[in-house]
Amino acid sequence: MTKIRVENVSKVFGKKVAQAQDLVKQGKSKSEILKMTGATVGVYDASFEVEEGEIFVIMGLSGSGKSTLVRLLNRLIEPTAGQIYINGDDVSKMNKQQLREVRRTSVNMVFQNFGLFPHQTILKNTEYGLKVRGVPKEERKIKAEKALENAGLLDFKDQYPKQLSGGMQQRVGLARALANDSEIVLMDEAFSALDPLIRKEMQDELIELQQNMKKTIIFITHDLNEALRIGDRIAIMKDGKIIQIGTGEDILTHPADDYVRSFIEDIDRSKVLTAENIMVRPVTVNPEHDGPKVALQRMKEEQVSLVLAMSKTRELLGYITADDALRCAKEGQQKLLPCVQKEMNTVPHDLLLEEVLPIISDSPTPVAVMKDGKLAGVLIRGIVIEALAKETSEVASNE
Amino acid sequence: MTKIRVENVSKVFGKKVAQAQDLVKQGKSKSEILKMTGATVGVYDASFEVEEGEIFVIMGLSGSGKSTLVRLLNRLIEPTAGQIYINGDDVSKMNKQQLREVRRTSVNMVFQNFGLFPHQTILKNTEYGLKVRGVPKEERKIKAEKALENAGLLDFKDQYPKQLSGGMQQRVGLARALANDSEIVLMDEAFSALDPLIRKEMQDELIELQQNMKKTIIFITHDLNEALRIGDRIAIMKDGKIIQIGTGEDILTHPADDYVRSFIEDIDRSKVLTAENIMVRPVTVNPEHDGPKVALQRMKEEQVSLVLAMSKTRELLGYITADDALRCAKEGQQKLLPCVQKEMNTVPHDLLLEEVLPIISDSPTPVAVMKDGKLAGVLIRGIVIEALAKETSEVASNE
Amino acid sequence: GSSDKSAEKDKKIELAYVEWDTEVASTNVIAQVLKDEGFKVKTTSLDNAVMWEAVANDKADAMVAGWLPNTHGTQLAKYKDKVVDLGENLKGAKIGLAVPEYMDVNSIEDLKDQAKKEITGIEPGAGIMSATEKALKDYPNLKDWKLKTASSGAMTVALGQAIKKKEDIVITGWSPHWMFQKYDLKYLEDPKGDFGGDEMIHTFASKELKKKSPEAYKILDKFNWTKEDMEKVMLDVNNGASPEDAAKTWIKDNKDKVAEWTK
Amino acid sequence: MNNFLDDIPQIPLAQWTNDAMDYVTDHFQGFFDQIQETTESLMVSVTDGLLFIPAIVMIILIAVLAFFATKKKFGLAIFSVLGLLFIYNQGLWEDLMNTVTLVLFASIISVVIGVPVGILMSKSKTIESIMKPILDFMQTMPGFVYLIPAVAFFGIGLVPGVFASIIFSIPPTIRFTNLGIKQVPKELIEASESFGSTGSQKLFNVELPLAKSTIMAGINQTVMLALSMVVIASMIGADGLGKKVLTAVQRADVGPGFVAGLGLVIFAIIIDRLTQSFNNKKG
Amino acid sequence: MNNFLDDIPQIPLAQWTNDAMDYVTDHFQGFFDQIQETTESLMVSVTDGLLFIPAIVMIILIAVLAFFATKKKFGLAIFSVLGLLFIYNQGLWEDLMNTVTLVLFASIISVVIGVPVGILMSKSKTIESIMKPILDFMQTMPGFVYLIPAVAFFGIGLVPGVFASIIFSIPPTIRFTNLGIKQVPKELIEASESFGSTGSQKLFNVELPLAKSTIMAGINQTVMLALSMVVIASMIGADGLGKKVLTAVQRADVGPGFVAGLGLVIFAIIIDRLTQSFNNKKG
Ligand SMILES: Nc1ncnc2c1ncn2[C@@H]1O[C@H](COP(=O)(O)OP(=O)(O)OP(=O)(O)O)[C@@H](O)[C@H]1O
Ligand SMILES: Nc1ncnc2c1ncn2[C@@H]1O[C@H](COP(=O)(O)OP(=O)(O)OP(=O)(O)O)[C@@H](O)[C@H]1O
Ligand SMILES: [Mg+2]
Ligand SMILES: [Mg+2]
Repeated sequence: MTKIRVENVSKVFGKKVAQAQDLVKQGKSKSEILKMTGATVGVYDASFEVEEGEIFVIMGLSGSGKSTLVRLLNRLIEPTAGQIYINGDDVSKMNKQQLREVRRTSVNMVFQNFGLFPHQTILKNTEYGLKVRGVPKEERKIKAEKALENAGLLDFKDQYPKQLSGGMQQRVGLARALANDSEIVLMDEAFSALDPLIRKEMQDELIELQQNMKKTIIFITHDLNEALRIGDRIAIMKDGKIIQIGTGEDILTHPADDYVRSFIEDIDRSKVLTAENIMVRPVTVNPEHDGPKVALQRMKEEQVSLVLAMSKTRELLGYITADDALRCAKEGQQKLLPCVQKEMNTVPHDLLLEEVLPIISDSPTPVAVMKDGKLAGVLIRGIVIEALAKETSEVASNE
Repeated sequence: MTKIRVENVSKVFGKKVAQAQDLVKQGKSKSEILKMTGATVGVYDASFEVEEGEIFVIMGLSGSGKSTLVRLLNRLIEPTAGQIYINGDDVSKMNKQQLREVRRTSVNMVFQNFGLFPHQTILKNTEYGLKVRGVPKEERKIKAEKALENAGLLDFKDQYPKQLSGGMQQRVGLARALANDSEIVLMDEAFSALDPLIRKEMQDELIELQQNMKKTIIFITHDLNEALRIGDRIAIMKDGKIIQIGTGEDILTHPADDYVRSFIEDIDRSKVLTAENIMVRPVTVNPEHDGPKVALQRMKEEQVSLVLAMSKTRELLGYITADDALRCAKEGQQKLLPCVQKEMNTVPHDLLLEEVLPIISDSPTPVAVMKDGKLAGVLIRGIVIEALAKETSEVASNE
Repeated sequence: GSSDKSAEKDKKIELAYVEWDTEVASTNVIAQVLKDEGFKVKTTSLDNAVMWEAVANDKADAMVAGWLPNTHGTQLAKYKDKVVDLGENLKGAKIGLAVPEYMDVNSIEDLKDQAKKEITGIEPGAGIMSATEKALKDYPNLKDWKLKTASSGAMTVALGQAIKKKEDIVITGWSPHWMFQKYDLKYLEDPKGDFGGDEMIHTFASKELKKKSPEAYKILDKFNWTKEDMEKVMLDVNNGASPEDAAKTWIKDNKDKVAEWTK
Repeated sequence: MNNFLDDIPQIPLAQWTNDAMDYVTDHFQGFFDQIQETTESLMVSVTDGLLFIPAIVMIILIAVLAFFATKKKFGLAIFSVLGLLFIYNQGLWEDLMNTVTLVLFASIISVVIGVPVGILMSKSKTIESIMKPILDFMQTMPGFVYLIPAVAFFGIGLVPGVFASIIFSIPPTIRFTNLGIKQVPKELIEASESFGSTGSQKLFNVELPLAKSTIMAGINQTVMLALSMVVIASMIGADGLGKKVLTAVQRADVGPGFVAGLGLVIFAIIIDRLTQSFNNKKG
Repeated sequence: MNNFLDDIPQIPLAQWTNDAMDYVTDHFQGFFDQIQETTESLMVSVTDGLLFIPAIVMIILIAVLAFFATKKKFGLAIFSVLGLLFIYNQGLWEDLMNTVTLVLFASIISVVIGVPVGILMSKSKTIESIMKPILDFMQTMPGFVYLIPAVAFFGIGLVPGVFASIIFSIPPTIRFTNLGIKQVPKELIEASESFGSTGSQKLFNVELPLAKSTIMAGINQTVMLALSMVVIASMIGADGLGKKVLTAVQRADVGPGFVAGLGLVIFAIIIDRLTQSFNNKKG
């Protein structure tokens, strides 16, 4: 089900809005437009859809319009042009009452600058959304305390925001939005002030939320590893425009342009690439049918020192090295079957490289990559290093 | 030269300060103390020194006292106990006038929450420190514009902070502190709201500043990769205490306890480990002296298929594989020298793994690790993968 | 010599007064007379007490608005050493309790339970108020009557409202005052004499005036007219003439009297 | 040069005003009487109630209140005891109680009306641009001018005094409520709105609490101005310290006037500190 | 029950006050005369200057000023022209000019003294706790009480009028300067301090600009209160619209009083809008 649909939404800040929009159309850059009109292009012509239960990550340069885009979704900012549908209803046409209802039940937000109420305790801050919705006192206290507990802040519940550290404040903002249990959560750099440990916990919590509660989450982050870890899809923005939308792999393997390419340059590939991305096409023989000569011949043809043994039904039986094949031939075997080495490590095709590494490292032999119980490829040490070293993994992708 | 010396500094927020300090001594946890006294331990008994021109990174859980520690350095917070020396002068004993002088000329700060003046334009904000110091109008404009240019915000100089995105605001805070050109810069999560591209630029700028201008920088970050990239030393805090101080490698290779270990767990090792960390002790022969037999014997002993050829003066001459040695023996050579393969890739011992990877990947042969022009070790594919896969690199460290 | 005299005349004479109809009339007339004699005259309207204070401190030179012995009795008592009493300029002023003609009482002793047993007064502390308080004690029939304090303005409004509705009202009255022209009012007889006999309006000068301007001092000393004279001016003003013009008209019509003062 | 200006015949606004006032008094007298009577009797019984409590008991009560309101500090309590004893000693106790009634009524009514009006102003540009000149009017049209209609409408006594006091003293509450709400940081309003707050939820949970210190400063001014009106109120017959001041001043006798004024000041200081400490308490 | 209270003999404060006043007037007369004369002559020449400009020219000047101050909108300009023409038409022009002088002097002196005092209060708890009762005193001690000393010190006329106006109208400027500075977010103060700002750099660069809207609201109240004092000032001989009001009130004649009061209101509205637009301009 489509939860959020954004159609050609633009937002220009400042006065000469129409002129600025024209200039964008003419391909002028944001800073040119600023100089010419004094208006700032926040978002230009953004369109995308987010499915129910999806974590949709938005990334992009500082000032590229991420926050603006997210604030347009719950209409904290009025769009200059375009439509925004939440659950099929056009947010930009809603009256106050309807908008309020959407904000109460459907969309909650974690603010980049936290937006905590300085005059209320942490607990009261966390209760806020529930209070607005009219949840009874006792119940909202329980829910808010639960949310604070998840954020690791229950001890501080009677303190005021000023008494907390930056990261603690950010977690209060998080707890406040999550306590409310709305279908959609907009999270604007919600983890930016968190240390790696708590950040990882929070990421896990988010993924759990998404999986168990089918929450739809729009998540802004600057951390590509985080994006790849939690995001089902990633949108990359530049100067107000959405440059590319796709899964993490899409973006890593087919960056839309040099901007995206440079954006993903620094990524820790072992946390992104999967076995599938780095495996090589296996050279196979059917040991039930082929003899040692065939195997040696194939090795020569393909310039490899090892072939995989596969049944007619393309089931993996094991592997045969050049030595094995020679020995087999010496022994005068007609078929390879007896010479096949059956002990072979396998990994699922979608296993992350970071988890593949220890397996390869422990395995004296090549590792087979399996997909739907069938052989999909094979991992060779040299290739793994090559993949990790690649500027982008385009070449390494298995196509 | 020691630029900053911190001696047994503590800071307790709240009322029952003495009682809280006693409780810390008794080993009570922060949240126990909070429950018992209502006081929060910000920093407890911190001691360290920072040298001139050093980038000293502070990391730790959210709420562990990093910001408090940094604010103690320029006495925005009065310490509960302890001494702080800047350039040898005790900050905590300074009078107003002296403190002002230190803040003007020696220590500037980038705030976690930016701390921009909402009523002033970006340019005026950036000029602030210079203005306070009495720099003439023209000069401070030039300097401020330069700082803004470095931060990529010159186009926005006449806008107000509210008109900028979070990351842009953060960069203004950065520009404001750097425009001032003080010896010491305190940076409290100064890059947290920046996207990877700009963040990297800023990191580079910081390193350049440190190298060219010998600036001393105290840098708080949650990004261990960043810490390792820019930090000369790293301090890790927990519950107000400094748990470990050391170079990135120290901390990665000898984490003080499980807390630190878990803290560094998620690190992208290729950005931290150097060739030295993962090389193996080379098996060497002296080809000017040893013959093929010796080489084959050594290979057998050490169970390797390759030895390095090294002169008497321990200069690297090349390598010899088992095949080479056999061929040499067949050819009846007395000495190995003619059989040595001279084309061999070398890398400096401190090259980061991420840069080592493409070299290994392109090189059909082992890669030698050089230190001070001498052979230090050798890199083998299998070992590289092993190092990347290790939970911690303790084992991989070359000792 | 004559040069002395002209120099004297250049001096500014500052007359203080209080913004009552009577005092507006008299002050304007005497001011006009002094002007005609060549003085630079400034008239300043002040609060009642401030007027006394001003003359006593030599901040104003004179005033022709001292109602005695009752109305300004307390002030005189306080300032008698600091001001010079130039004697009365008008006789036959009067204070007392007054009621509308339609009320069926003629003496204070006739008051029983009219007007909710309330006397509508003016500013607390005014002489007439003390007199009324004395009357409340002296007359047994006023035993449980109350004196409501207010201000002259408020009192006249209350009076107007009462007359409009033909309600009973007892006020603290004094004359000359425009209310006696605007409404049909009568004084209640005062057998115990608490409100004294006639009030007289005195002229007071500052201690310095005689030295500073004996000429003006002399004129002020001689200033003296009648209730009828004053009422003529007041009527003119009430009919819309400016006080200055009314004063001029009166002076034109009463050259002989003025001549007496400036002799 | 100014000639042509002088040619315009004078607009008879003064006459119209008088006529309008007559019209209103003639036609709405019953209504005004109603208000006057109920308010008057209410105020009188409050004063009677206050006077029924013996001075010494009252002083102790106030001191105890002050002690606890200021978080068990002695300063205000001691000041209250000394100040009130002084007032008693000067024979002004009854006057003080009358003044308390007047000022309390005026202040409470001002706050009850003023805060909502200020809120409306902060929410609507139209209301703001209508209200601002009205507020200017209320504060600068001299009290003396509306004393007269006040007497015509409400007679002489406490009620017109309250009426005049409210007119003069309500503007600060309105103005500073408006200002305070407008100063609430936009991001907090946004945060509140993002949870779907209704206008009133936003108001009570975020705007009013955050504007509190400014609003309280406005209310403080309202109380001060109400206190400053007691002398003028006494000109239309409101009893109390104001009357004592007026008496003394009429006699050019500064001393007693000053003493009565000091009674007002002592009352003002106690009220000021008390409201301030309540303000901080809930902060 | 109250008996023992009644046993305390009455403190002769009233007498002391009178004595003190006499003492001061006797011994400092020369000093006061000095002030009085210079101020008076200055004020008179301002009024003369204002009156020297023909009304029509003045009206046009003000309209032009209003037009540009409000970013070339016509509203205030038109209002100013109509309002001032009305005042002229009612024969109150000269009175208005007198009042303008009085109010400008009182307001400017109040601001010049009040803002620094407010700043001091915000910086020092001691000064704050000393000043607060003094401010309460100034606002609640009835003007009538110090009219008489004012005359004793400064004579009659404009100067004591200004003196009385300042006493009554300065507190809002002081209070709201104090409040405004205290409301400046702590983190911005910290940011400023972290660069080694001196107290005055912090003040002028950060605190005052950020407190501006609150301080301006306080100043606005000061101007309003100064305007509200013109009638009382006229009781000690200050000419102007206040005197017109007083004259009318003495005759229980609401009409002319209302018209003169309206003159004050028109002036107040113009001043209010003008200061407000200057305020916004630099914001
Ligand atoms: N002004 C204050 N009043 C009371 N407690 C405070 C105050 N400032 C900080 N603390 C407490 O001190 C502790 C350390 O806070 P600090 O801001 O130094 O943490 P931090 O390490 O910077 O965390 P973060 O990474 O989240 O910014 C926290 O428990 C916090 O609650
Ligand atoms: N209220 C505003 N008024 C004017 N311009 C604005 C406003 N808010 C945002 N902008 C401009 O819109 C552009 C996009 O800002 P936005 O906050 O969406 O960026 P962002 O992608 O969230 O950046 P960051 O990663 O730094 O938070 C910026 O150029 C900014 O200057
Ligand atoms: Mg943003
Ligand atoms: Mg921090």
